[in-house]
Formats: sequence, C-alpha cells, structure tokens
Amino acid sequence: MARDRLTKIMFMCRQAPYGSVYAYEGLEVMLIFAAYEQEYAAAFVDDGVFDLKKDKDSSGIGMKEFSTTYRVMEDYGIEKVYVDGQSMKDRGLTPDDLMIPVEVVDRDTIAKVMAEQDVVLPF
Amino acid sequence: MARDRLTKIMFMCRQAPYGSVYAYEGLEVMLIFAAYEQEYAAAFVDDGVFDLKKDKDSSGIGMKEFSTTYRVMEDYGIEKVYVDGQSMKDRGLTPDDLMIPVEVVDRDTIAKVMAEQDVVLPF
Amino acid sequence: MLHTVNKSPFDRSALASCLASAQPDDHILLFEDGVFAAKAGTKYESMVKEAAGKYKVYALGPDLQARGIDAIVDGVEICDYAGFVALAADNVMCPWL
Amino acid sequence: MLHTVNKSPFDRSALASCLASAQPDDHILLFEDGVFAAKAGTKYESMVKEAAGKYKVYALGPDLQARGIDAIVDGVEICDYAGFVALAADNVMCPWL
Amino acid sequence: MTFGILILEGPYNHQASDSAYNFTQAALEAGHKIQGIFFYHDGVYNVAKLMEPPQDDRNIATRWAELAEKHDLDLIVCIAAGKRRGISPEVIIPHVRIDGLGQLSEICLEADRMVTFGD
Amino acid sequence: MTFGILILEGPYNHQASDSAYNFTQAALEAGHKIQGIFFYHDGVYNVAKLMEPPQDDRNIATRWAELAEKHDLDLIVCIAAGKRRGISPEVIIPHVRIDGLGQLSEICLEADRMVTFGD
Repeated sequence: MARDRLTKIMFMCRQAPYGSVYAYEGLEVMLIFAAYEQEYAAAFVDDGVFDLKKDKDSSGIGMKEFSTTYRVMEDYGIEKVYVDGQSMKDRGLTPDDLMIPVEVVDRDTIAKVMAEQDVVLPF
Repeated sequence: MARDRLTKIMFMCRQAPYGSVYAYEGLEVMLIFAAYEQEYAAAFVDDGVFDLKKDKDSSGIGMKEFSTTYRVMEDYGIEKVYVDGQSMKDRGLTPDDLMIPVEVVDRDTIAKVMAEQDVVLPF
Repeated sequence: MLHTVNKSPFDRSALASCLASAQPDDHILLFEDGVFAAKAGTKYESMVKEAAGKYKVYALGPDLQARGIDAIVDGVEICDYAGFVALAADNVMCPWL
Repeated sequence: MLHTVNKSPFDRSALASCLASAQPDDHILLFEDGVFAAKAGTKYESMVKEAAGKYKVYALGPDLQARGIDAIVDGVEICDYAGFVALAADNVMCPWL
Repeated sequence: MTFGILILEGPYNHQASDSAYNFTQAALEAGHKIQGIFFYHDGVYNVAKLMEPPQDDRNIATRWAELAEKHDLDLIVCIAAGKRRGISPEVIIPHVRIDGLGQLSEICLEADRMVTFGD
Repeated sequence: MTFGILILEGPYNHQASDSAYNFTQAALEAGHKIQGIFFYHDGVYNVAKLMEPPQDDRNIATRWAELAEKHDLDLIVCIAAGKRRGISPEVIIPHVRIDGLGQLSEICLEADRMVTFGD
C-alpha cells in the first residue's frame, strides 16, 4: 500500500456516450473498483454530463443501452457524484433531465475536490 | 468506371502530424493514388496546415519523420495544393514556414473546388 | 454536396469548420455525437438555427434517440438511415472527421 | 496537481476545460498535440500567456521539435521527459484527454 | 447507384463501424450496390476474428462477415495499415481479403459515391 | 517513487503509446519503480505480437516486450477490453498477462502516482 489510509480516487467523466466507448468502459471501471474499499468520487464535466441523460434508447443504432447502470453507482459505494453546472447549462440540461439525483456544483468546487485526490482517472 | 472522364479526388487534410496517424497514413494514400491517372487536389485546412510546417525533428519522440515526403506531391501528380489562409493565420504561420510553395486561399475558394469533386477523402 | 459531422460541437471544431466551408443549399447531416448540435436549448442553438436557414440541416433520428434528445433546433430535419442513404446517393459526401 | 493536455486547442476543448479547473500554482504540462497551444503567434497566445501568469505552464521539448515549433509563448517553460517524470513524481496527475 | 465504403476506425472504441454497418444495410435494402468496403487506419481491427464481446452485445467482426456472405460484398483490409497493427491472414474473419491501397483507388473510380466513416 | 501507468490508446494511431514508452523509460532512468502498466480501451492492441511495421519504423509491441524483460515490468492487458477486441493469449507478446480490472485497482492503491496516456 502506498498510503496508510484509504486511497482517494476520482473518475473524471468528460466523454459523451455511444460516439466512443470511453463512457461505457469507464463505467465498467467504476463498478469493478467499487468492490475495493477506497474513497471514490465521480465528476461529470463537459460532454460527460450527457452520460447521465435519462430516456436514452439505443436500439436504433444497434448498441447496448448501458447508462441505466449509472443508477447503481451510489449502491456500489461511489457516494460523491458531482455534475458541473456550467456544462449542464451550455448543453441545455437541468437536473430533471438526468436519471439520478446529483449534486450540481461549479467548476471550482470540482477543482477543490480534485485537489484532494490521490488518483484521477479520465473517461 | 463510374465516369466517362477522369475522377476528381480531393484529399482533405485537417489533422496535425504525430499526435495521430491520420496525416501519415493519409500521405501514403496520396502517393499510392497518384499512380492512377486521375485528377487530384489536396487541401490543408485547420490543424492540417501543421503537416506542411518545415524544420520538424521527430527524433526526440522516437517517431519517423515523414513530412518531407510532402515535397514529392507535385511530382506525383497532385498538382493542386490549397492551404487555408485563415487556418494559417490562426496558427501564426506564414508561407515561409512551410516546406513547399503553396497556394494560400480563403475557405470559400476551397469550398468551390470541393464542390467540383467526385470524391473527398478526409485525413 | 453532403457534409457529414459526427463530432460534438462542445468538444471539437468539426461543425465550425464545416459551416465555414458549406455553400448555399448544401446539405449537412449531423450524426453520431454530431447530433448534440441539434439539441434545443444549448449554447449553439442560435448558430445551428442560422445554419438551418442557409443550408439543409438534418439530424439522424436513431442517434438522437440513443442520446435521449427529443427537442431539437427549429429548422433541423430528422432523418433515418434510409434518408442518410438517399442523401448520400444524391450528393458527393464531404466527411468532417 | 499536474494537469496534462495532449490535444490541439484549435480542435479540442481539453485545454479550455483544464484552465477552467486549474487552481493557483497548479502545474500544466502541454505535450503531444497539446504543444500547439505553446506556439508563439497563434490566436491562443494571449490566453496561454495569461495562464502562464497564474499557473506553471510547461511544454514538452521533444513534442515541440517534432512539430517544428521554435518560438513559444512567453512564460511557458520547456521540459524534457525527465522533467515530465519529475513533475509527475511531485504532483497528482489530472489528464485532460 | 453504387456506393464505396471507407471505414477508418476500429470496432467498439468509436461508433464509426456501427454507423457504417447500419448505412450499408440501409443502402442494400434500398436496392443500391456496394462496390467495396475498405478498412484503413484502425479500421483494420474490425475484421479480427478472435473478438468475444459479452453475449448481450453485438459481435462486430461476425456481423461484417455475415453481411458479406449474404450480399457477396467485397471486404478489403489495407495491407500496410494491417501489418503495422498485427492484422494478418491468420487472424481475420472469412469473406475478407488483404490488399493494397490501390484497391481503395479502384473503389473510388468505380463507385458512384464514396461514403467515409471515422473519428 | 513508484508509478502506475495506464495506457488507453492503441499503437501507431495515436501518440499515447509512444509518450507512455518515453515516460516509462525516463522514469526508470531516474531510478523510479514501475508498479505496473495497464492496457485498457484500445490500449490492449499495443501487445499484439503480429505487428510488422516498415523496417525503418519502431515496432511498438516488441519494444514493450523488451522493456518489460529488461526491467522485469508487470504488463497487464484488461481481459474484458481485450476479449471485445480480439486480443487473446495466442496473439500477445511475451511478458504480458491478461487479467481483470481489479489489477488496475491494485496498481492505483499500490503506486504512489498514476500516470495516464490516451486520446
């Protein structure tokens, strides 16, 4: 162990779903990691806020709909989920558009949480 | 043959070199295509203008320097090479910074040439 | 000419570069992550609305649905893959990758 | 914190997003296509110069050379891979991919 | 009408391969012909036969092979791009041939329209 | 100091693999330890043994295998990302193991610093 306390890991989700696999395989990382008891946070920033958009139906493009799995994040121990308010606003999204209740915060708040991390993983 | 005349093909180069392989493998396409007698044009737009930057030395990143090969484009029959002036200006480049003499034109000129093509291939 | 844009306007320059090159009455198809430009209420709404006045702008329905986008910018037309094929049959394609 | 940016500011939002998150005295390393932001005379010069006043901004020398960039924005420091390693040893990394 | 298809990205990582597949199907359904499908850049990974995605997901390589068999499509992997990336005859699906960029040139000349998918 | 390395893009198509290699070499030269190198997303393609780039170009897979042998590095390919893309035991270079994402978690916990390369 590199630390004599829990390791603080943040998942920084900046990519939209479907156009690339980053969001999907990033979610797989979050779920596996959660089996290890550490301190987790997730931040949805830039196009990553689209990951949490509700009412997606990917049947028409022949790809697996995976984003309902974001609903289990909290149960899996990813207790802190931050969503960037400016990214939401730029994209015309409100908390009602998202599939889970989230804490909408400003970039500075996310930056300050980021500054406390031991590891930041981008997806 | 789909056409009873030469096919007009434009290579649209929008990606910078090294960061991704598109410029390099795009150049391979241009050189092979040139062996077939058709009408070719190349346009360097957006970060593609960096492809033609002279005095590159990629030895420090362990990658092959390929961009001197752009010098043979004309000999290979890619007679029309357009470079977008606004893309150059945005990036602080002048024709003196480039390894070959080129026709610096505006986007509208490139668009009009594009409109005459049978095929536009992006790299 | 059929311009295709498959990149999010929030992350990439592809749509801006396409709009700088499009000629009156050209067709522009937004698909894959490009459909985010067609979403109503974004900071690019007025840009896309203006584009839809000058060009024929389409968004691929299956890609909108996959991303949960229902309200789209006025003037943008939704098409399906059959419509995409018809556009590609009628026009030379310029892909803004 | 060491922010790393490997994308061209002309094509991608990575640098802008990084700058929206960086805190005073954070380190920002431009490498791969990110080094285009360090080039002197571009339309982002004043933005990068301002950033270099608030944060410690570095550009990776081998990536600059590969791209033929010699003149760089005032205040940006050139480092090599050993310098990159030293920065990564001293700071937690946030990659803006 | 005859389409040529150029695929520049690999499977799963980007949507390009899915879009190309959906487009090709729709073109065939509309009665168009496919002159050839050329795989370049990371697109060469689309035909790797060892893919084993989760059971509830699409198998992109198998799907291309089945479409090729059903419609007698000409699927071509670029030899140079494939060699660089480890896509050689022993690891590719049936109904695919490995050939040079000259084949892409032929497709551009023979097809009425080129349609490109990538990143 | 101990570094963990995460590589998210494949060889040749993006510079990520080259940057990771150059970084790893510099870290070793500076006397640091490498806890492990984890290949995810298209990064799994980095270890495909059949790569045959032109003779005047680098062989990215071979280069990783040689560095691993010389410094006894732990190279790990994600099993899920690899399966999806056709990277299985029979097509990988020596000195690489295929294992689960739990290994990436272990690296994050054991290493002092994580360094990520991708697109």
